[in-house]
Amino acid sequence: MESGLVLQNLVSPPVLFFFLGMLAVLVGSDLEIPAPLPKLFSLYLLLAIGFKGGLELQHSGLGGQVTLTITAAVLMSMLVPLTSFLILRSRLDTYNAAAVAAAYGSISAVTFITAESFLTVLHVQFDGFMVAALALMESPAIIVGLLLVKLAVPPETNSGRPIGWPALLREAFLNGSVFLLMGSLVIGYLVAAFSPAGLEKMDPFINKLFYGALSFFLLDMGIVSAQRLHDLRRAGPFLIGFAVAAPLVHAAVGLVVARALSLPQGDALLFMVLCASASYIAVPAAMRMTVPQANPSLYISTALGVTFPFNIVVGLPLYMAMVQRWIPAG
Amino acid sequence: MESGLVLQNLVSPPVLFFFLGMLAVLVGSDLEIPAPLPKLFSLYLLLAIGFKGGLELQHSGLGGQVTLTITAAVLMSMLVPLTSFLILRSRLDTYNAAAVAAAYGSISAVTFITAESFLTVLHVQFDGFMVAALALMESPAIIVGLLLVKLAVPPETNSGRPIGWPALLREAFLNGSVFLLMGSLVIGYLVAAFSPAGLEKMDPFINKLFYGALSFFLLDMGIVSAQRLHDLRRAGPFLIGFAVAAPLVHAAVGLVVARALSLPQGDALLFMVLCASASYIAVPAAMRMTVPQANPSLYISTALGVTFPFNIVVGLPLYMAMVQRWIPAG
Amino acid sequence: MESGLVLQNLVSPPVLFFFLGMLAVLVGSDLEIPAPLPKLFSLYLLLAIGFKGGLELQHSGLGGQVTLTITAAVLMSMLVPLTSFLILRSRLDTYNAAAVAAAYGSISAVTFITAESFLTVLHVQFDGFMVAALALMESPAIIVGLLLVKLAVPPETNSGRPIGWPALLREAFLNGSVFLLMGSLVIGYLVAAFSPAGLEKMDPFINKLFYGALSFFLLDMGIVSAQRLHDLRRAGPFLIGFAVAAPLVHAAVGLVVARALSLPQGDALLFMVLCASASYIAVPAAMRMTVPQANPSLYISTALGVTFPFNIVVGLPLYMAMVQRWIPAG
Amino acid sequence: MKRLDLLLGERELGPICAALRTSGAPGYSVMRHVTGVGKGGEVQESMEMSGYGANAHVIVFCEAEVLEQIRAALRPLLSYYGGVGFVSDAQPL
Amino acid sequence: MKRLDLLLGERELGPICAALRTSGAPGYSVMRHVTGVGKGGEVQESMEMSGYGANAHVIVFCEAEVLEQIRAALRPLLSYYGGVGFVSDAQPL
Amino acid sequence: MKRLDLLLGERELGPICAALRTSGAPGYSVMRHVTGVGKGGEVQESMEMSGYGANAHVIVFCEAEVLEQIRAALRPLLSYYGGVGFVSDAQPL
Ligand SMILES: Nc1ncnc2c1ncn2[C@@H]1O[C@H](COP(=O)(O)O)[C@@H](O)[C@H]1O
Ligand SMILES: Nc1ncnc2c1ncn2[C@@H]1O[C@H](COP(=O)(O)O)[C@@H](O)[C@H]1O
Ligand SMILES: Nc1ncnc2c1ncn2[C@@H]1O[C@H](COP(=O)(O)O)[C@@H](O)[C@H]1O
Ligand code: NA
Ligand code: NA
Ligand code: NA
Repeated sequence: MESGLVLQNLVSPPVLFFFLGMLAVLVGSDLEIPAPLPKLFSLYLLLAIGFKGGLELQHSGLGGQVTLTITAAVLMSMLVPLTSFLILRSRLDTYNAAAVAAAYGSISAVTFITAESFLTVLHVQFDGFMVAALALMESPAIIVGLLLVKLAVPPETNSGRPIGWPALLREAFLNGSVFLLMGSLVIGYLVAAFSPAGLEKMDPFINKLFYGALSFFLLDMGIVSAQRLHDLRRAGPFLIGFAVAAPLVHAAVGLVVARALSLPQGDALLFMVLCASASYIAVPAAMRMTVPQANPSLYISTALGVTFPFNIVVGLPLYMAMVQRWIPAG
Repeated sequence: MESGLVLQNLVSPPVLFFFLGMLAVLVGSDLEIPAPLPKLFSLYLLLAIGFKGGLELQHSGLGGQVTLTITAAVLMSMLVPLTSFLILRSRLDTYNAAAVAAAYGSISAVTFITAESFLTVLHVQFDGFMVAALALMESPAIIVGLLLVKLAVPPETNSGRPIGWPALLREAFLNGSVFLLMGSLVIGYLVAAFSPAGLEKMDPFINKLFYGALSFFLLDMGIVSAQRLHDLRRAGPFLIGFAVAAPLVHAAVGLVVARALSLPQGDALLFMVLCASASYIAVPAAMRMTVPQANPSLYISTALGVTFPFNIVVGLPLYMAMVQRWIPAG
Repeated sequence: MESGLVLQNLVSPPVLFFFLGMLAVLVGSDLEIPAPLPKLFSLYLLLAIGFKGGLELQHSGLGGQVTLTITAAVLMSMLVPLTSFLILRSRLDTYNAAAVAAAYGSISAVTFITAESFLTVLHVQFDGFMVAALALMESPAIIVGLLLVKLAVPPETNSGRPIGWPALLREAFLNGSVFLLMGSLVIGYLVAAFSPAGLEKMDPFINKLFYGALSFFLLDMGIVSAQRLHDLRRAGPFLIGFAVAAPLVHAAVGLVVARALSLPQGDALLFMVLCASASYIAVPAAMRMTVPQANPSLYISTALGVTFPFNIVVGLPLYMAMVQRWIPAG
Repeated sequence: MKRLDLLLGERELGPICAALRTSGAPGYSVMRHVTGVGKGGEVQESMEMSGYGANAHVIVFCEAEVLEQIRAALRPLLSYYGGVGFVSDAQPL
Repeated sequence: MKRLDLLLGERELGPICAALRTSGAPGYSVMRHVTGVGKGGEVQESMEMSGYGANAHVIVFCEAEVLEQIRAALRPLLSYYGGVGFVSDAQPL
Repeated sequence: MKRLDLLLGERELGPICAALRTSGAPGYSVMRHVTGVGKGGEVQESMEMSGYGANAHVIVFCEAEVLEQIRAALRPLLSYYGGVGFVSDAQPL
């Protein structure tokens, strides 16, 4: 069964294009997708996933497991940075430990989207409200990361400007990707509720293009994450080990929580992926502003160079196998 | 009836994404759609709207109201700058009055496109030749604006280089957006006439994607027009008042003309929108070259920061209500 | 018959948009498609054509004419630079003669793609493996071009750094466009073989959008090739004559080979187009690195400013008429 | 040797570069998509999408005599359309 | 007259430009999408897609007195967030 | 302190930046998408789409001794591939 899942994942267009991008870097091809084209795809994917989540939310309503699941997701995004910090602090200074911890508490939207595509290909259902969980997990992780710095560093040592809370909260709650995701979710909800004609006319853009655009974007993500690989030497074996172990442990915890919440198989996988993935968009932006002492090459390289490809290639089929083993089929 | 139209408009994806863009700026999110991505969407929309207009023109033929309507539109684009100039001249110097007047005589293609989408959602028909009117209204407004400067400013005062007519006419008739719109119109016509296979193969790109691309583009337009809002302080209450009153008055005049021409409801709305909208693409380009003495923040901010959102949000349902009241249904 | 083909080609959207782009430059419009937007389209087209080729290859299998045809194509890409070099050397120095020769041995993917679209509109079948031929013709032409320099220039004259073979081979085999095309071909093959669900979900992105994206891209190619026209003065009549004669002669040779291989009509046209077209992407990149002594305005202008439009506008219907005359219909 | 930095609207690049060429500049480099603030107010990235255009940064390295020619050719353009120019010393590497 | 070149993270552009304005700079120009290497390591183009952001290059031409104001206003920002500034001589064209 | 401005083909950026690093440059900044005119003719934006590539502008601020190293390392590259370099004086802000 598991080997079937592995194959299903490995021969899917998004994962194959991801490999192609990595390969381009490894063999030294000059293939590049120049800025700001990758941004076009990432904005599109956020908009589309939010819109789809909103309309599914409107169809399924807010009752049942929705509130519980979202609360659990938010709690996970606060818990993960705390435990990660304790582990990371053994080798890194407070700033770097807090920044890496925040990245792992937060999420990777592309990993989530790839997981949704994986489920679609497997014909496994999932719920639209999981996108709301995705959107709501970035901010708490960022805030916990900064509280850790505040608490762990004696104020007089924290030289320079104090962290401005207003700027920080804006960064946590209103950074572009969180804002676009939440906004599109609300728009999808409203359009589904009040404008069926509008919904139908959005369909080709939102749904038909989606899979191809994801594949194209993963080509770029493959290039970008392979470019990060050589930064890893500086990160050292401890951090690389963390970047592989963390998703496994967090996915396992996610599985336990998903089972406790009686989530169906599809939602359980998505919940695990949210716990297992690490942020390389909202978190770096927030950390640069509020913990400039931390070294970006550490937290970006681990999240983007190790954990992201690990989740996409190894994680998805592995987590799905765990789901099929432990979560009763619908 | 009217409140139904207002709701229909407010819950349409393009308008909701426009709001989302404005909101992003107002709450201080760092959401941005980096250049030149907005250009991709604006080029695409011009190409698609032109192509569609051309093929509809080919289907409907050039007879009937076509010539009369287009002539009326061109006359409106010459009349509006004249009356606007008289009003604006009471508070602004000649250069700025002429530049703002030219902007209001000209049109906003995105407003027109949004109006077409609005009509489609309402299942109201409209004719392809209205796109030709759209394309033909930019140039006369620009030329009238410049003639006003020529006539109102004594030549010795108009220091510096004289306005070079060849360069000016090129700017008026061959600027990128007019050229692409007209060219795509002709291509759509030719393809519809001679290559049904080509027509069919263009359909997904031209039609299916259109609504989603418009929504995405309006997200950016929302950001851009909200960024303009703080320039408005410099514009002052007179100009802001003008930017709200002008579309109302021009739409009303447009309604009278449309009724006199016996245009059907859909075309009447589009005609009103052409009169009511103001240009922030071709006109600024021409004014910069030929009236550099005018302050761009005045004419860009009023057209883009006030009149554009006013037409999109308030104008469309209002003008439609006027149409339904005064123009007999097909 | 032939005039029908000419018309069919001239009224197809891609060719009409190509004309529109050229016209924009010739009349002095400021229409531009700013970088890196053209790159988006060129990457997309390479990805899509590769993917489609791969899946057709999987459906048709590798037997029959595949190996022979590809071998013939590779031989042509080695032969054409040799003969071209002999002719060009009569007027150009070794560096420039070798660079132009390499460009004509190699291929133009956009010409190939436009030819495929032309065949589709004519309802003529063609095989997916021709994309493999396309991908495999760039590298040999580059290598032959460099060998010509190596052999013709006495080593002591070739001042500066020796040509580094590893860098050169990387440029020849791993430059971005060849790599993306080959990679997408392999991915298309794998997905077609193992993931029918993935194939179906890629379809709108790969197939539905294709024709429109090609038309949009040719608008830019029209602009770019018309901008090259004024460089042609420096190229002189000999080189311009070569740029028109070469595609004709190479297409004729291609026809003879195609007939000898008993290729069906569609494949024969594509084979001729591969022989007749000249590279303005991979070859300039390789020549800049390895023969910087050559003047890029010579080889880019002839390939892009003359041979490309010639093939698109005159070549396609002409070669198709030759095919219909000499190759028996399926 | 002199270094000239020009900052001006990208829509005036055509005549400016033509003036550089006819003034005998041995070469020049152009960077587009520049934003900024000057006497004429603020130029934002969104002006690129509107036809107004963003700014461009032009760099010219040339001899002092050529600079005089350039100065004469550019002054009227800069004073009519706006845009600024600054000169400093430089040597070839 | 002086020329100031600033190289810093594009996400700090907001406060930096605000500081330039309040320090009395007569104008400034901004180029984004800059990559580079400095004390803080390498900044690649791909950081633009991640929210971390690439670098920006800010050029200011101003009088020496204004430069003093700017120096005072920018120093804390540059030392907290990283980024470098260099000064040379210049004259208006 | 010295300022070095390099203008060269973007496809040569790899070896040029490597040479800067090994010569001991304390940092450098790179702007791509530069067009221009030089001895090698005109480089237009459309060359970016063709694989030929546009130009890049590299700025290095460094001490005079380091500049000597850089000069030695870059000269052969610039003379083989084309591209120009100019030096001026600068001080840290
Ligand atoms: N003092 C300055 N320092 C740097 N850039 C400037 C300066 N003044 C003007 N600029 C640039 O030149 C452009 C046009 O200037 P202006 O014509 O004064 O509005 C501005 O938008 C800025 O990008
Ligand atoms: N010596 C230098 N010369 C040119 N650019 C520099 C130099 N040092 C730093 N930079 C630029 O300034 C950015 C930030 O510098 P830093 O804060 O030192 O990492 C770098 O990413 C470079 O783009
Ligand atoms: N005198 C100059 N001033 C400014 N930029 C130059 C100059 N000469 C050359 N360049 C730039 O350097 C590039 C390469 O120069 P070259 O190798 O001389 O063709 C040109 O395309 C220009 O962008
Ligand atoms: Na996580
Ligand atoms: Na109007
Ligand atoms: Na060829």
